[in-house]
Order: sequence, then C-alpha cells, then structure tokens
Amino acid sequence: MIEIQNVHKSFGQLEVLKGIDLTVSKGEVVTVIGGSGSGKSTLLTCINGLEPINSGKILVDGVEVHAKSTNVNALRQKIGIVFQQWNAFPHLTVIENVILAPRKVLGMGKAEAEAIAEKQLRHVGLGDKLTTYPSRLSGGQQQRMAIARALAMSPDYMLFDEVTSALDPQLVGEVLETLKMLAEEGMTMICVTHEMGFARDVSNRVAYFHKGIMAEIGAPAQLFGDPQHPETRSFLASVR
Amino acid sequence: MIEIQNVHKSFGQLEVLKGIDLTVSKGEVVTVIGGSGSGKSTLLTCINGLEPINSGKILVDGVEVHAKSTNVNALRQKIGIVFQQWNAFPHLTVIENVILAPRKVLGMGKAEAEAIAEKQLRHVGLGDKLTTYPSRLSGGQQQRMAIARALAMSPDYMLFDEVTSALDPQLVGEVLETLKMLAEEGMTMICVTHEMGFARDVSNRVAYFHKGIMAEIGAPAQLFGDPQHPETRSFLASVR
Amino acid sequence: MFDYTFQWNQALARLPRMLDGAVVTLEVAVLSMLIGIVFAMILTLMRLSDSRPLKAIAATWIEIARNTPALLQIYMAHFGVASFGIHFSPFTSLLIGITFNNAGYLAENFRGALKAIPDTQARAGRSLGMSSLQSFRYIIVPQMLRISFLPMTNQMVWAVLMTSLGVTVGMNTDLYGVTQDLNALTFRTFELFAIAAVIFYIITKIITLGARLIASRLFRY
Amino acid sequence: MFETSLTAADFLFLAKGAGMTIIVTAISVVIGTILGILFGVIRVQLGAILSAPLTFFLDIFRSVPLLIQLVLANAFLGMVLKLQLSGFFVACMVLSLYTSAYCAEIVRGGIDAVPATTRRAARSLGMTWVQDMRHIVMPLATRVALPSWIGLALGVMKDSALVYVVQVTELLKSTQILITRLQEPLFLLLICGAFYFIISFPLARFGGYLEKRWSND
Amino acid sequence: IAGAAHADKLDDIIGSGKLRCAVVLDFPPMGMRDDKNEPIGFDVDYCNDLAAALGVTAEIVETPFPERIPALMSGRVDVGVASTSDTLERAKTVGFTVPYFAFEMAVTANNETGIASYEDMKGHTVGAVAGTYEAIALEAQVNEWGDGTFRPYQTQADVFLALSQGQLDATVSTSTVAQATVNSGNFDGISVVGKAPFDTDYVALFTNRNEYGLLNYLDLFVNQQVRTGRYAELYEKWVGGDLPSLVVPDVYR
Ligand SMILES: Nc1ncnc2c1ncn2[C@@H]1O[C@H](COP(=O)(O)OP(=O)(O)OP(=O)(O)O)[C@@H](O)[C@H]1O
Ligand SMILES: Nc1ncnc2c1ncn2[C@@H]1O[C@H](COP(=O)(O)OP(=O)(O)OP(=O)(O)O)[C@@H](O)[C@H]1O
Ligand SMILES: [Mg+2]
Ligand SMILES: [Mg+2]
Repeated sequence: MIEIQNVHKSFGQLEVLKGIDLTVSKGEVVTVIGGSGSGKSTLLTCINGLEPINSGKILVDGVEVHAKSTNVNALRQKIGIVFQQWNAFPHLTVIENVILAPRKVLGMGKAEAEAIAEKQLRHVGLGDKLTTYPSRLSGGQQQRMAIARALAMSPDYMLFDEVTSALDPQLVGEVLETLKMLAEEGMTMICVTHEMGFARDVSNRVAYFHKGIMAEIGAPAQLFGDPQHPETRSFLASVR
Repeated sequence: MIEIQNVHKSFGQLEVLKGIDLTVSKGEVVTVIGGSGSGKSTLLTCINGLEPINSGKILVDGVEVHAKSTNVNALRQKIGIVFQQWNAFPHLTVIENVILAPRKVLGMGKAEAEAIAEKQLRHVGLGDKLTTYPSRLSGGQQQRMAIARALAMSPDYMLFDEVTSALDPQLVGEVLETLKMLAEEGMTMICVTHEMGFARDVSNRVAYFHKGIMAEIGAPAQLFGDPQHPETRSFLASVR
Repeated sequence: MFDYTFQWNQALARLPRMLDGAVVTLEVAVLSMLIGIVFAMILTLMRLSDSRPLKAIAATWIEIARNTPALLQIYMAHFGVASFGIHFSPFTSLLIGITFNNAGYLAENFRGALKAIPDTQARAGRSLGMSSLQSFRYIIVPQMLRISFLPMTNQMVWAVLMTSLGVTVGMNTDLYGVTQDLNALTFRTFELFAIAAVIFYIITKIITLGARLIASRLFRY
Repeated sequence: MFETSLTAADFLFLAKGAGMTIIVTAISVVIGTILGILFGVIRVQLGAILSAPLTFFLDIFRSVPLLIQLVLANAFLGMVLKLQLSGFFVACMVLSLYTSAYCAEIVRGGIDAVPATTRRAARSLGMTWVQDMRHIVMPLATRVALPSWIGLALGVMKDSALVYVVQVTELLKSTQILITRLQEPLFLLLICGAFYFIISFPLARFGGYLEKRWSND
Repeated sequence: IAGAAHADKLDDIIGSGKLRCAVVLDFPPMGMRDDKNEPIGFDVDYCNDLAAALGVTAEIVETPFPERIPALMSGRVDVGVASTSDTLERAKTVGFTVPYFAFEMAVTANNETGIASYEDMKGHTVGAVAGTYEAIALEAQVNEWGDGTFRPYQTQADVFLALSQGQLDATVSTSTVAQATVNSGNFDGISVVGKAPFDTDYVALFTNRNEYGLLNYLDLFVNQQVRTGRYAELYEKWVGGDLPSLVVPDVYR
C-alpha cells in the first residue's frame, strides 16, 4: 500500500506540491492526468525518495520513505519506475541493462539474473533483442526494455511517468499494451499519462492534478463522464 | 529560358540522373514531384552549377552552365535557389543575411543593398525582423528569409527544393503563400515539392521523377487526373 | 654547403641502449596515466562533492596543473619539495610531475564528459535501488570513460612526450636521458636525436592506433 | 615567511626573462596561426588522401617531444646546413611550426563544423570560393575554433619554457640562473609559476566562457 | 659577403669585429654571474683576452654543458672557452687546441652522510653534471662498484643544489669548482672531502675541426698566455694556490 499524506514539496520558492493525499491499495491502478507543470512527475519521484519533501509523509508498506532511518535503496527495490525519457544505459546491451541491478543490488548470480532478465524481456516482447545495444532499438522498444528492467527487480509497485509521450504515434500502442498486460496481472501501478483512452480502460481510479493540487479523483467513468471540478472539465475539453 | 538536354549525372557508381530533358520557358512554373532519392535535388544543384554533370547540356538563357568558359558566379546571380534545410547564415542578422551577396557579389553600396533587402523582406512578411538573428526565427520565417535573400539578387529564375518539408505543419502555409505570390508575379520557377495541393494550384506543368528518369510531365490536371505512367499512379496513390 | 658528414653507424650502434630507454619512457608514461586517471577520478568526485574545502583543493590542483609549464611542475617535484626535506628520486619526481599534470587535464576532461551524460541516467540507476556510488561506478563511469577516451589518448601521447623533461631532474634512463648521455659521449647530436625522434614518433603512433583498436573493441554501442 | 636576498636588479632580470617568454610566444602564435589556417584550409580543400603528406609532416610536430624538435632543428640548421641563425630564430621557427600543427587541426575542425548546406547557400548566391570562405566559413569556424585556439596559445606559452636548449633565456631559465646564485629554489620557482598562472588562468577561463556562450546559440 | 664565405673562420672573426665564445656560466670559478647577473670568471676573462689579441670585441654566449658543441656546430659561437675535456671521441666532431687549463677532481659530500673519501662513496647516491668528463668517469665507477646510484643533472648548480638538499650524498667535480662553491657560502652543509683518483682532466679550447688557421692561432694564444704570465695571473685571481702544469709528462704535446 502506498500512502501519501498531506505532502508539500517546493523547489526553492516554487511550491510544486501543495498538500497531496492519496492512498493506493495493493492491486490498484491509479492514473494521474493534468496539465504540464502540475507536479505529476514530482510526485512520482517523491514516492521513491529521489526527491526530498518539505512536509507530510509518504508510507510504502508502512515504511516512511523520507525518514532518516529508512534504507531508501532497499525501499526502491520494491518500487519500479519508468520515465518519459528513455533511460536505457547506452553502454550496456539490452540484457546487461536488465541484469545490472539484480546483480549489483540484490547480489544475484549471473545465471539466475539472466534467467529472470530473459523472462521479463520475453514478457515485454523483446526476447529476440537480448544482445542488442539500446541505440539499435526504437523508442518503444527502449521503453519496454526499461519496463522489463524495472520488473526484473520484482517490485511490488510500478510508477510510470508519461512513458509514451516521447514516442512516435505508431509506437505508443505497443507500450500501452505492455502496461495493460501488467495491470491485468494485478501489479499495483501509478501511471502519469496523457493517453485518456488508456486511463479510461485500465485504471481503477483517475486523479486530476492542477497546479500542485489533486483537484479531483474518481473512477474513470465518473471523472471523464461527469467531472466535478471546473478545471477538470476545461482540461478534458482541451485534450480531446 | 532553362534548357536541360539529355543530362546524365553520377555520384561514383550511382547514376542519379539518367538522361533528363526539360525546357522551362520564361514565366513558367514547373513543379517536380517524385520519391526520395529520385534525383530531384540533384537536378536543381546541377542547374545552377553547384554540381558538375557527366554528359548532356544545361543552358540558361542560352549560356551553357557547365562550359569551362562560363563564369558560374555570374550565372548564379540569375538563379536564386532555396533549399530544404534552412540555410540562414547564423552569425548575421536577417538584414545582413540578405545584403551580403548584393554587396559582395554585385558590389552594391550599403544603402542601396539595404533598401532592396528591406523591400524583399517586407515582401515576404519579415519587415519587422530586420535586426533579429536567425536563431530567433521560426523555421517558416527562416525559409521566407532565405527566399528574400535569393530575391535580393534580382534573379530571373528561382529554384525551390522542398522548402516546406522540414517545417512544422502550421508553418507550411505561410511559406507556400510566399511561393504562390512569386508565381503570380510572373517569376520563372522550378519547385521540388511534396505538397500536391500546391503543385496542382500553382504550376503550369508538373514533372514526375522516378529513379533518375523524368517518367512523366504534363499539366497538373492531366498528371493528377489521368496519370499515364504506372509509377506515377502508384506514387500519387501513396501520397494521398 | 652540405659538407656535414653523417655518421649514422656511430649512432645506430647505440640503438639497443636507446630502446632500453624507450621502455623506461613507456613505463613512466603508462604509470603516470594509470595513477593520473585514479587521481582524476578522485578530483572529479571532490569537485562534485558538497564540501567547499574539497572543491577548493580539487580546483587548485586542476588549475595549477593546467596553467603552469609541465617542466616547472617536474622541477618543483624534485627541487621545490626538497626545500621541505622531501626527497624523490629522479624517476619518482618525473612520475609525480607528469601524474600531477595528467590528473589535472584528465579531471577537466571528465568534467566535460559528465556534463554530456544526462542526469536522468543517474536517476534511473538510483531508482533501481542502486546506491549513489553504485550508479556512479556502473552507469556514469563507463559512459564517462567512453566520452573522454579520445582526450585520454591524447593525454597519453603528451605523457610520453613529457618524459623528455626528466633530464632536468637527473633522469638518465629514459629515452631522452639516454640520448643526451650518448650525445655527451660522442657529440653526434643530429644523428642521435633524429633516431630518438623516430622512436618517439613510433611510440606515439602505436599508442594512437592501439587506442583506436581498443576503442573499437570496447565501445560497440 | 620568506626572507630573500632577491634584489630589484634580480627582479628586472626575471622580468626580462618573462618578456622573452612573451615575445617568443607572441611571434610563434602569430606565425603558427597564419600557417595553421593555411594548412588547415589546404587539408580540408584537398581531402584526406591528397593532403596525406602534409598531414604526416604536421603530425611529426605533435608526436616528437618539443625538446627534441628544438635540438634537432638547431643541429640540422646549424651543423648540417651551416646556417648562421640565432637561437631566438630557431626557437621561434620550431615553435611556429609546432603551433601550426595543432592549429591546423583546430582550423580543420572549425571548417568541418560549418554545415555543407550553409556553404552551398552562399555559393548559390553567386559568391566565389574566397567570398564564401571570407564571409561565411571563417566567421562561423572561428566560433568553434576560438576556445581551442586560446588553449593552444596558452599551451605554447607554457611549452616555450623549453627554448632554453637553444640558448634563449626565457623566464624559467632566468629563474634557474637566479637559483644558481641565490639558492632559494622554492621561492623562485613559486614566483615563476605565479607568473605563468597569472597570464594563463584568466585567459583559459575566458576561453571556457566563450565556449559555453557560443555552444548555447 | 661572397668573399667572406670563402675566407676561413679566423678571417671571418677579424672581419666581423666580434668573437663569440661559448662559456658555461654555472661553473664557478670558470664561469658564473655576478650580483648584477653579468658573466664573470676565468673563462670569461680568457675569452676577453683572446678577443683583445684578435683586436675584436668579445661576446659571451651562455651554453649549458650538454649544449656546448651544438652551439658551435650551429654557428652560434666561434670558439668554445668552456672547460671542455679533450676526449678522442669528441675530437671526431670538433677540433681541440692544446690544453689551456687542467683540473684535478675532488669529492664533495653532504656532511650528514659521513663520506670522507672517494671510496666512501660506494653504495651512495652520487651525481655530476651530465656530459662532463667526471660524470662519464663517475658513472663508470658506480657501475664497476655495482652498488649505489649515479645521477646526472643538467647544470653544476643543480648538482650542488641537490647535494645540499640531501638528494645527492656526494659528487665529483673539478676541485676548483668544488672549492669555489663551498667557499661561496651559498650552500649549507657540504664540504670538499678529498681527491678523486681520476686522471688529470685537461681541458682545451675548441672550434670547428677543419679550421686549421684558427686552431693554429688558438694554440699559439694558449702558449702565449702561459709565457706572458697571464695564465698564472688569471689563476691567482679566480682560483689561487698551486698553478697546475699544462704539460703532459712524457709525451710531445
Ligand atoms: N529539479 C527541479 N528544480 C526546480 N524546479 C523543478 C525541478 N523539477 C521540476 N520543477 C518544476 O516543478 C514544477 C512541476 O514539475 P513536474 O515535472 O512535476 O510537472 P509535470 O506535472 O510532470 O509536468 P509535465 O506534464 O510537463 O511533465 C514545474 O514548474 C517544474 O518547472
Ligand atoms: N553528394 C552526393 N554524393 C553521393 N551521392 C549523393 C550525393 N547527393 C545525392 N546523392 C545520392 O543521389 C541520389 C539522388 O539524391 P537526390 O537528393 O537528388 O534525391 P531527391 O530526389 O532530392 O530525394 P529527396 O526527396 O529525399 O530529397 C540519392 O540516392 C542520394 O543518396
Ligand atoms: Mg512530468
Ligand atoms: Mg532532395
């Protein structure tokens, strides 16, 4: 369970998150939508402790992420994250990308790590690209590799930050398919996305962010069909 | 009048133009369409002598472009050319870009050159950008500046090589407008383009290039309405 | 006008000794590079650290190394520090001088290389649960070394050329030192130094070609 | 901290050495840059194969220790060709060629950085090769090359410390002469180092600043 | 000028009105600098005498030991007045006169090492000026002992600097230089501890090998310096003590 409790976060003078409350239960898929700069990415990086927060609390399985005593590296093993920019490690082959963290962080043996990596890569449809370098992959393939890389750590939670928005339109589908598959397998996920169709089809709840505030949250049918907040309404109108 | 007579041109082993014949009369607008690599750009760079040819002849107003005795620099003053890639001189302001050639090539005085440059820039709608650097211009503005720069040499002919294909869709219109205006003013033009609408509306004749051969040429209505060559048909089908 | 008589056999008879000198030259250059890379890494980390004194020390080292003559640095490593009662042999002094110089230039290269690596790379590593040291070691450093491989090759060439400055601190076993000794014996200045020049040229060519080979094998991405 | 027997005359002596360093550097950098531009343009113009002999010749200056270049040039010009040349002349000549070898690389890089399409645009406006070079290529290449060129000029200044082997008394040699008499190696070496640093550091910083500024637009 | 090219060097010097001497200026008392950094010393005076005899003005060109011959060969100097040992190996390249000075070799040691004689140097770090007679001999000696290290430095000053800093334990140099240096008081903690059993180091003026006219003149000049007492006078002025004989026993020259 991920519990976000009244989280405030500023970059210098700029308050980016102005008191966010959100609880994501096991097996739930929450989609986050909202305008540029509304703080969506920031929230995700706070959840896995890549950014400090100013006040409030974030608990992952009851462990407070930003507590001094918390071992964030261990915590992050539970939380996979995939970013908008493809973050393939360019100097490693696809399979080396995937086994690096299991080997160095979990201390897995080479054979074991490779077995897991192969399984995950086949899972996302990259079974035939194991020894390719990322520069030879399309953007969509790179994103799927990044997903496999995160999955290889056997995370309990996955965070996705606009994983399709830097892709050519024809590549978006393959990545969304992968996400859908994960959701169906019962992975707990928070997805920041601009793909409204995806949000509607896959998520249990959709949250709308506006200027650092979670303006509205609800089941997709409710939020898309009958948005309460005027900002939500105008945002939805603009993206359609 | 531009007369192209059985021109052959190779890059190393690769024969790019395989015997092209084309005569463009004063005041005529000829559009060239065709697949990638079919030799369209190469033909334009041969016309103003930027590339040598292997056999055949190109005559501009009766002067043979590739004859040893021809002063190509003088000849090029008659022929303006604008390329697909924006070729602004980045270290010069817009007006400096435009007056450079008139001053250095035609030996014009500063005041005179500036007067002409201003006129041409206003003509293409950049009257308010005179002292801006090209890096501050949008792609469309850069292309229009390139057109003004060519026009400032008072050319008799203008060659355009896919001047809109590197532009964002919303910027294409403004450049095509400029071309249309030039055509209406009676400029003799050869335009390589992928904009079929433009080709249909503006040109007197449309030529279809296929693998170094001018497969078909005719009035737009004829070529678009009733293409003779099977390749033309499949090309037109693919771009629509 | 051309009445100088070349006595190549006189000089060529000494070729074996000069080749021994070339080995020492290479030894100094390689050692100074290896140690220099380690120090450059440390300097780079110091620069990235939040500690002001560490930053200042790193910056001072780098700027002095880059803004004073290598000859002065080597001379300083021998005669300068001896004023504090610290004595280094000519070999060590030369090694220290060149290493100091290498580390300064390399650290500057590394900094440029780091700038070229998007910081999302480190983030990606961290978010997989790697410690900051792990993500530096496994993700940043390999990419950094690739980007600065060419500058490193150039620095290696300079290190070889810099060994010629060892004579000023009493070094006489390296290629230049040997050549100078032989010159004192025979005074066949032109012939001896011409041969030394050829050997130096060959060494640097081997380094650049070797580096290209290594790069093509190492960096396949 | 320092008790020194350095006199005003000694400082003057050092200043003379520093002056020599600056003069040798200035002459070499000016001549070397002119030659370097020439060589660089020739290399670009002729292409890799035709300019191979020139490339090889210039490569020698970057592959042989400067000390040996100086000794060899001195021995060759004097002993073999029997030319009566001053050490100053030999120093400037060798350093100029040395500079030109590096400068040619910088110039080549700068010219290569000018997009071919930009040059085509210039030529298609009727500009001659020379006009294209003068008004388009050189201004653009300069932006790419200037930071490296500043680095080169400073490098030559530091390397000019080696011209003592052809009997030119520049700054470091002057320092050594004073060390001989005064026996204050550390203090004198620090003064000498400070001089190089004071000239080199701000200029190097300026080069870095230019690089940053120009790479942004 | 065309005529001058065919004239011999002696004519050239007289014609140009200038005599350029290679002198080593960190080799007291033969060559050094006064506190205005002007060249002085035995060799400097010797060059001035030679110039006076030729009726021209002298120009002192400072040359480190390793650069003496290159300076001559490259035409930068006319004559070497630079305490140069007349070895056969070198005579293949340059022409030597009869000896104009003779050195005894002395051992100078850092006081803290306890070295008190030539033999005591065995096993220590010793050094001398690269390219000199004593350096070549000492390096051979160290190799023969098979123990200890030999280090050549570029200049005599660097040698004594290293010695006083304790980087060298002892050095062999000409006794005149050793004495002059120790007496100068510039260097702390070093003393001359004894003679080195090397052959007397005869040093000669040198010029180009094929300039017989000039070589003849120089031979006679050296001879005249002794005959007129100027040699003794200069020796007294710069060195002092017993005047070394320039005659090699049992041979003609
Ligand atoms: N490291 C940082 N330092 C300073 N400001 C930052 C930093 N990261 C983000 N910001 C600012 O915080 C605000 C929120 O950024 P964030 O990336 O969370 O928005 P977002 O909702 O993800 O937008 P988008 O849809 O464009 O990705 C923006 O104004 C951004 O400029
Ligand atoms: N400078 C060159 N050297 C070698 N080959 C070239 C050169 N310029 C063009 N080519 C080749 O000549 C062929 C024709 O090129 P050209 O640019 O004329 O085609 P195009 O019809 O303009 O295509 P596009 O629509 O892609 O611009 C291509 O195969 C191209 O690769
Ligand atoms: Mg974002
Ligand atoms: Mg084209």
